[in-house]
Amino acid sequence: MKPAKRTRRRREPKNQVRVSRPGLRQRLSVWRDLHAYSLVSSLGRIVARPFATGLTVAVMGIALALPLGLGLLLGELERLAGQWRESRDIGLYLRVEVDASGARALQDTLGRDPEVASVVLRSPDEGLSELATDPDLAAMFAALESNPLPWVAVVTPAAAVDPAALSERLGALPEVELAQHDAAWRARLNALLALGRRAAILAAVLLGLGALLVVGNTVRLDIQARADEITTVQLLGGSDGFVRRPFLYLGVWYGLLAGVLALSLALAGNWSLQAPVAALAASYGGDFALRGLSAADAFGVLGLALLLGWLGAFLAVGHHLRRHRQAN
Amino acid sequence: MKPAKRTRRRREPKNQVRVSRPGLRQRLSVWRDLHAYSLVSSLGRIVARPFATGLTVAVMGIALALPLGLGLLLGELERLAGQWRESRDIGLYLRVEVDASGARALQDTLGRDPEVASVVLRSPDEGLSELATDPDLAAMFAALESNPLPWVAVVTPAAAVDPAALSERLGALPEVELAQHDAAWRARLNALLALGRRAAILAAVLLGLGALLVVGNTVRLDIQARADEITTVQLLGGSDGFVRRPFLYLGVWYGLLAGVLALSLALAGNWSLQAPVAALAASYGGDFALRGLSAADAFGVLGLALLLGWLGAFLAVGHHLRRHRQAN
Amino acid sequence: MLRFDQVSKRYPNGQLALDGVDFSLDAGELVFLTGHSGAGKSTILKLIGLIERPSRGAVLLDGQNLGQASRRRIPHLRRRIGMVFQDHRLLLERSVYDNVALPLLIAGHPPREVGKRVRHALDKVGLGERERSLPGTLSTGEQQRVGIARAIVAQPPLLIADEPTGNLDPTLSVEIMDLFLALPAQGTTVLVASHDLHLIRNLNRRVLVLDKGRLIDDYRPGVAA
Amino acid sequence: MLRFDQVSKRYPNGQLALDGVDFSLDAGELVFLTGHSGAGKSTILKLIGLIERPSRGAVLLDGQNLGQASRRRIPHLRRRIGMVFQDHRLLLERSVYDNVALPLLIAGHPPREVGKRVRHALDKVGLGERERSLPGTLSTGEQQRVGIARAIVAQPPLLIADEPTGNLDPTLSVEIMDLFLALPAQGTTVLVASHDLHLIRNLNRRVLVLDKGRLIDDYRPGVAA
Ligand SMILES: Nc1ncnc2c1ncn2[C@@H]1O[C@H](COP(=O)(O)OP(=O)(O)OP(=O)(O)O)[C@@H](O)[C@H]1O
Ligand SMILES: Nc1ncnc2c1ncn2[C@@H]1O[C@H](COP(=O)(O)OP(=O)(O)OP(=O)(O)O)[C@@H](O)[C@H]1O
Ligand SMILES: [Mg+2]
Ligand SMILES: [Mg+2]
Repeated sequence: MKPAKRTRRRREPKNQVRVSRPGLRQRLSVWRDLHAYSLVSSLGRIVARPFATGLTVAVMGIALALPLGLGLLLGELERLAGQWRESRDIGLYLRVEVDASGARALQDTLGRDPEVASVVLRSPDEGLSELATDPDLAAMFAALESNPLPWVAVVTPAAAVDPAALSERLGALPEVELAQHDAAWRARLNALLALGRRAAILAAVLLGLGALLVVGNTVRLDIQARADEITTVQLLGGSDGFVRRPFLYLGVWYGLLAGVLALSLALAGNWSLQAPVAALAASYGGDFALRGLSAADAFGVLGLALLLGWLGAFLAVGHHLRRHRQAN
Repeated sequence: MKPAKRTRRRREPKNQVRVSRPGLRQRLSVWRDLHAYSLVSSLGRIVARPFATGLTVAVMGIALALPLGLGLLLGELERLAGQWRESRDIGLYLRVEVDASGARALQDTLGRDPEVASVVLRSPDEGLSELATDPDLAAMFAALESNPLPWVAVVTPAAAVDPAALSERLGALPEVELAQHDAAWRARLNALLALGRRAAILAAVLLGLGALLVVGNTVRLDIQARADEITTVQLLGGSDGFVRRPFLYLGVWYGLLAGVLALSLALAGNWSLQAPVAALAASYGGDFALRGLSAADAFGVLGLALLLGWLGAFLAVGHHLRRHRQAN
Repeated sequence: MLRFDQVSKRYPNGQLALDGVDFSLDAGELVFLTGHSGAGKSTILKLIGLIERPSRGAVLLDGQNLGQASRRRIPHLRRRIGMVFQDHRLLLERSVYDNVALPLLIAGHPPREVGKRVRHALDKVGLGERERSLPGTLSTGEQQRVGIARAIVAQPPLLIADEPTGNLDPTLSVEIMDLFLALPAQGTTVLVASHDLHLIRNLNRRVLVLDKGRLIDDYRPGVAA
Repeated sequence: MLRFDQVSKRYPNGQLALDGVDFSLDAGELVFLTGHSGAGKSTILKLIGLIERPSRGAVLLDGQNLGQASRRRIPHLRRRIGMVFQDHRLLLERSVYDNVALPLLIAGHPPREVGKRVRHALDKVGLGERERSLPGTLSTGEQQRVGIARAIVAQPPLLIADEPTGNLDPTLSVEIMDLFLALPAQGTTVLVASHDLHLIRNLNRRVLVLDKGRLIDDYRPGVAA
């Protein structure tokens, strides 16, 4: 049997076609009418049951808000880590006996080293005032009669140079007491971030799966409650597309509303974390602030929620239609 | 009108009671039969629709697993922070010119101080070998011809003493170069933890709400699909309790299965984080390991899940019965 | 045992379904209720079954005003009324046996008794061999008979049946009517709504005739014959 | 236009509902189908409506074997058949108007035409004033008439009706039958399953009689009278 294609109308025996058949323009308007019908009937369903709709949208919205919030959090963390990681500088703590002129001489020498991009000197006074931003240490240093800090040369390696190797080479210079490159500290940060990322991915997978399940399950149960209606429409000659359309619109509405809810929740979360993050950043003397959602992000989230709603509805209706195929 | 109480059977006119009325023992057995009936019929429903049940349980299980995982994570963090915070010790870095005998003399003096509980000395050699566990620093120290580290006295304050004040007082001693109490570091840790706790509470509130919504919504949709059945049972004289019971059992089954799923997910998550946490702990030279779930925790989670399922079902059926009251 | 006292029923949409209906049934009577489509037959039965409440007047069952029955009392009242619904109202996911057993289960009968009674009721409507079937696999007439079996299984003091033979062929209709006719002898009062004027005429029993919500005739064979 | 060729139907549970049924309808004919409860009347109509498929034999509509219709073709075939269901099958959440308009909507008629046709069909079954009601607020007989209006609204080439007067009083039944009798003049072929032997006898048309799934009589008034 050949499946019926778009030409089906012409195939029907003329003597039985007593219902006037529309032309191309009218067929377009019929198509538009059908969609308008689905749109209105799905909207009507949503409006007629504010409580049920609210529940469904709340569940979906929360399911979407969580991976969204998690994603935002990870983004901020990566940004922060990036800021820290960018600093490839090596700190050279000079011997206490090296004075200002010795330090300047070293700066000149190092400035000519091809592996070094730039050298900045920090005098013991600068170091002291920097440490003094910490109230604990400030009190301690204030108690000292003389500044015990050495001169420090902050070396930025040239682009292609391995900072660890350079750090080791410079550490061997006679003027240098200690070369600090923080490789260990960086390794720890990376391990911590890897751990965070692993936990976040685990949670995101669960949450993404959860969101899809929630949408699919909700539409499935909605369909189950209307199985009779679907069967009747099929018996009256409604095609799979005709049956599917109102549910797809319903899924899209759910997705859209849930997306709006998820965005609101994410914004609220962002807002409520703003103050403690700022406090934390201030305690480190930094000026890190949560960036939040861009308009593009927001549209992306809405689009994704909409798509998810559509997909959940599509899968659920498809499953229903397939299951009830034999019976019809 | 007085509501009918347990005595209702006796109130009925005798001439219409042609159905044999059971005695107390039989009534107990009838009660048991009714429960068995609800139990079996709800189980039957679960078994007859493995796909639908699977979906519902998956949604609920994930909704439960997330706050569970989050709670576990917070617990571990608190434990870790607690370990760190427990240390109230003050490190006294003595001047370089203070030698072993000077250090021992100071230890004696401090040992008699009423604000000090105990004093432990660490020699420069001990300090060196401790620092040398960090590969970076080990290389650096190996390059030094003599040990530049001072003697360190680790002071544990007496119980009621404020470590910060003690630290300041001891820092002023002539032998002491630097008293380190890490108040700043601690403040940062606390701020970080407060931030984490705030984010976690936000997420937990959302997730807990989500779990309740999911259960309630699922049972609500389930009921909606069986509204006809409920009405019929009511028309045949089924009391609210009779109508409610199978749904309560259904909710309990859902909750139980979801609890099991949530536990499995939490265990899987715990297992998959074990390795990176161990790696991280090792990089700090510590031996921190995830503790995971105790049997008591597991039972608590199951009980909570069960209760949540029951509650969701109770609310949903109650809502349905109330809404359809006028009609009947 | 049942009395309608100037009962009117106006549905929320303004439709006046009953208008001052007044009649009473004695215990052990069998009465037919007839009238055109939309006359109000089902509405009368719904008032008795506490599915609707009267807008005016009172429905009294054994002297108790059903319109004032408390919510908690309704299930107990309903257990004393066997109802055959015009749309059957079977539980589609339960077997025929389970459907018929449901009223006994609700009333809390010992399981031993249940099996015997259910089989007896199914035999009476000629469906003894279909007890394991699901209602969806029965013909409409067979479903209607399951509904009848369910209504009589608990031997209620009052039986109300809405169009119990609407989907049955004439032979079966007569058999089912014979079943109803035998009930008063067991002490059951029976009220049957039906269009089947042929059948009703032949049985020569009391007939209430409704027209647009008004009771226009209360034909008693003893008086007219 | 419709032919049953040695059709048997055995349901999955083993029930043999039809056993070698053989008949054919010409275009523009009106035929009754009768038989006891469970004889297989609804099964015959379900085979025509592609709700079930025959286990053996072939059902041919305009020469096309319905048992082999592809899944995608089924909706188009169904749009050419008007069906009155024994259990009405109305959409309970849509108004009477929307229910009757549904086949036109599915077939894609221009909205202008729809309103006119729906009102015309509702007037024919005497429910012109109830178009805004929900099916749940109608009496069973009224619901049945909505189902009839929905089946005729698209003027299908073939109309099959399962017990269309089961819930109607005798006067209305005659009116509805008159409605069906007028359809062949418009070119519609009509097959009506019914128990109402009184009604069928008076109309003196062709009658197919089923008994336990077998066609035991094909009475044609021209031959017998
Ligand atoms: N729930 C309702 N809301 C509004 N109107 C209703 C409702 N139920 C019934 N009606 C209207 O009340 C009138 C009487 O209905 P009822 O069902 O009692 O008729 P009936 O005599 O049983 O008819 P039938 O023989 O067709 O079953 C009808 O006009 C019907 O449309
Ligand atoms: N889906 C099904 N599965 C199994 N058996 C079925 C199914 N549908 C009908 N039957 C059986 O097939 C036989 C014929 O059923 P059908 O519905 O065709 O009878 P009918 O003539 O329409 O009866 P009625 O007048 O009672 O509606 C009956 O014995 C019925 O129990
Ligand atoms: Mg009625
Ligand atoms: Mg039938």
